[in-house]
Formats: sequence, C-alpha cells, structure tokens
Amino acid sequence: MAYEVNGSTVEHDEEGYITNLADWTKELADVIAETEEIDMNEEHWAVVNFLREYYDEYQIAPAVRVLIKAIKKEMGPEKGNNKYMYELFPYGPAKQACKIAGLPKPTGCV
Amino acid sequence: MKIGVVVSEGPYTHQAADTAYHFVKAALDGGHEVPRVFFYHDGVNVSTRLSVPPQDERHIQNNWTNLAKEHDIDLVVCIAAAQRRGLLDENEANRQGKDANNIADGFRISGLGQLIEMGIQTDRLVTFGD
Amino acid sequence: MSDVKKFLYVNRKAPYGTIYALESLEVVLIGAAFEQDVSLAFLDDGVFQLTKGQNTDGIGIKNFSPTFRALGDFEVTKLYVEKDSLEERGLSPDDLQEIMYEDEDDDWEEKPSIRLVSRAEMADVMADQDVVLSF
Amino acid sequence: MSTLHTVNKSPFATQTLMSCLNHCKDGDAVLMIEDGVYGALANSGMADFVRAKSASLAIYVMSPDTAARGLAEDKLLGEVSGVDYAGFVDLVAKHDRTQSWL
Repeated sequence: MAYEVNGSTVEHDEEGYITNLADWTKELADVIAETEEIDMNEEHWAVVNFLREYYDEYQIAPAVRVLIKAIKKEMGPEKGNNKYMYELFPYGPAKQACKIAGLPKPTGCV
Repeated sequence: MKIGVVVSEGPYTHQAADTAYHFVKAALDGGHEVPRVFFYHDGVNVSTRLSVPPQDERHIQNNWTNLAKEHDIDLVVCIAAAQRRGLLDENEANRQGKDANNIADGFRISGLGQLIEMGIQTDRLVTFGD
Repeated sequence: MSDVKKFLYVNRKAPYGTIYALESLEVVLIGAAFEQDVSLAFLDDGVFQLTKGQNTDGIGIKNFSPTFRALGDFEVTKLYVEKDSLEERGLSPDDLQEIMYEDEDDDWEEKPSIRLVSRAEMADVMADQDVVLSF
Repeated sequence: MSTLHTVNKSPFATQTLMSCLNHCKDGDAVLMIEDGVYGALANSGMADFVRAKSASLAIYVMSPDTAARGLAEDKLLGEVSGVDYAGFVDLVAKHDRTQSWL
C-alpha cells in the first residue's frame, strides 16, 4: 500500500500511517489529507505544524490537552478547544492529525 | 484483600512467571482476590499459545490459562509491548495486516491503562520481573 | 479526592542496553491520563537515563531522552534523583538534562522538575506511596 | 506504615540487595526470592551486612527457592526466616505496599 506523490510512491500501513517517518513532505501531507477527506487549510496546517515541531523536540506526540493549549495560545480561545479540534479533524486529532503530520501511529494504550 | 500482579519477564528464561503463578495460587487459596494479572516487557511472551515445552517440563502458558479460567482472573497483555514482540490477537492481526495471531485462550490484549487501573483498584500490587 | 493514589515509578536501570527505561516512560505517559499523584524515582543506574548529550544515531535505537522534557506537559512534575547514585557514578547534577514544568498554581512559572535527594530522603519518598512500580 | 521489599538477584551478581537494604525504613520487611536467596548465605562476604540490617528489619527467604538451589538451613543466616508462597502472600497483606527490587 502506498501514497502517490508527484509520481513517486510512499509506503503506508493498513490504516494509512506512513511506514518510514523520513518520507514525510508537505505534498505528502496534502495527499494523506485527501484520503482522509480533509481539505487542508491554514488552520489544519497550524495543528500539523505544531505536532511536527513537538515531535521533533520531544520524540512523542503531545497529549491532546497540550495540543489544545498550544492552539489556544496561537489562535485564541474560540479555537483552543476540543470541539474546534474535532471540527478540523472529525475522526479525532490524535489519530487523523498525527497521520497527516507523519507521526507514529498511537499505540492506543488507554 | 484485592491483590494485583505484574509479570514483566518472559517464560522459561526467568523464574518470574513461575513465582508469580505460585504466588497467585497461594493468594487465592488464602482467600484473597486476584482480579487481574498484567503482563509487560517480555512478560507478554507468556501469552503465546504456540510454545511447546518438553513433556517433562511445566507448561507455563497452560498453567496461567487454566488458573484464569478456574478463578476468573483477567490476564491482560500490554498492547504496546506485545506489538513490538510479535504477539497479536485476531483483532490486532487484522488491524495490522498480519497473516496469523498467537494469543492463548484466557489472555487478552489491551492497553497500559489497565495496569494503572489495576494499581488504583487493588489494595496491593506485586511485580515479578528481573 | 480519596480515589487519587500516590504512584511511584522506580527507575534503576540504564537506558538502551535493555528496554526497561523506555517501557517505563511509556507507562508514565499513559498513566498521566489517570490523574493520580505521580512521582518518578531515579537511583542506581537509573540516573543514567537523564544525562544530557545522548546521541543514538550510531546504535540505531530511538533516542527517548528528549521525552523526559515533555513530562511537564503531561503534568508529571516530580522527578526525584538520588545524589548518592550520581556521585557513585562520577556524575554531578550538571550532567543531567534540564527538565522544567509550568506551575499552574504559581502563575505558570517555570520550575525544575528534578529534585535532588539524599539516599535517606529517597527512602522517605518510597515509604510515602500507595503503589510502587519498578523498572 | 511499612513496606515489604522483594529482592530476586544474587548479591554477588548485582548491587540490588545492597541498594534495597540501604533504602529500607525501620520496621520494613525484606523477602529474598529466586536468585535473591543467595543473600541469606551465612558464610558469605555479604553476611555481616545482612546481619547488621536485620537489627531493624525483618528478613525472610523463600524456602522453595533455597531448597531448589540446595541451600541447607544450616548454611543460612540464623537472622533470616524461611517462608513458603502462603507466607509470601501474608507478608504482602501485612505491609502497606510491596516494592520489587528488580
């Protein structure tokens, strides 16, 4: 299974998470988002960029409340809440946004 | 008294799974409850139904399966640790696109939250590892 | 709240040679969602988990040391490190990463999460818990 | 309030027993299990240390583990008491928490 980006292919697993995290590009993010039926706008990108920066620094995805706090800081309280996150990523920010951002699949431990 | 148990080493290499088994049996005989045993680190390997020890040795997985059935113990295998080590139930095998599963009867795969929950809900927690 | 228990995660093993340190951290991160009173103890070889400058490129294993700096985001803010264990290994507190958290009760002021304790103080921390998980 | 500590390593292989005993509080109990039972040997280099600690701690050893390893009772410290698995369970119940030194 693979995504096609500009003529080349990027492998992914059953659920659409990319196999090699190093394969991630912005173009790929758009392709993944498309299969998730998400039309990436500036607000989606703010979340995706935050996730990538956070992962880069700490080697884990942030807790959802950390993500929401950061978005609140950046985009104001009307957007820094759970409801808004789910409007952006209807199937949940932890799953969908992480997939688009090219982070590892959450192991679903809780 | 409710006693929770953690097994954090694999079978046969370490004695941990054996000691834990004898401990749990003694606890039940002593009138205590052991609602759950949580398998973590290499302890998840206890749950494979594919092990075939020689006939003159104990069968660690069978022992646990039988004990769990008899006393209604929840044997939980940590999903994160299990995935690393190639232990999958049917559900996970499908989800991960693998062609086989290997979890024995009486064990179930679930999250680390079950360990924390066990710590919250029991009166004592005892870890067997190495 | 009577249903909040004191959880202590005891870390006595060095990173990378075995998986215990990483899988301990995974429990801590998941456990954070349960809103218990969480402390971490680092003693014996466990203090090696917190050293700065870890670079795992050459061994092909994920470097999880940066994740300790994210613990504050998960409201895990008490990392007890045993001074005696550091000294026995020729380390000083300066050899450890700086790990901070924002204190909600003090106008989000940044504070250090690492609390250096003597062996006797570590024994007191251990004796003050409801649940002790060892790694 | 007191703690039951378990140790499952030989003191001649790791410092686990030493570290455990150095972190115990008065009134705690220590149970040597598995390879930890070698810590109960009476004539070893560890014996004086363990004997000294037994003044403020109750020290136990798993009898099934000493028997398995061929450690006769007269080879073990007199300050250390033998228990079986039921005794192990009783110790867990009697103390407020159990800390495993792995």
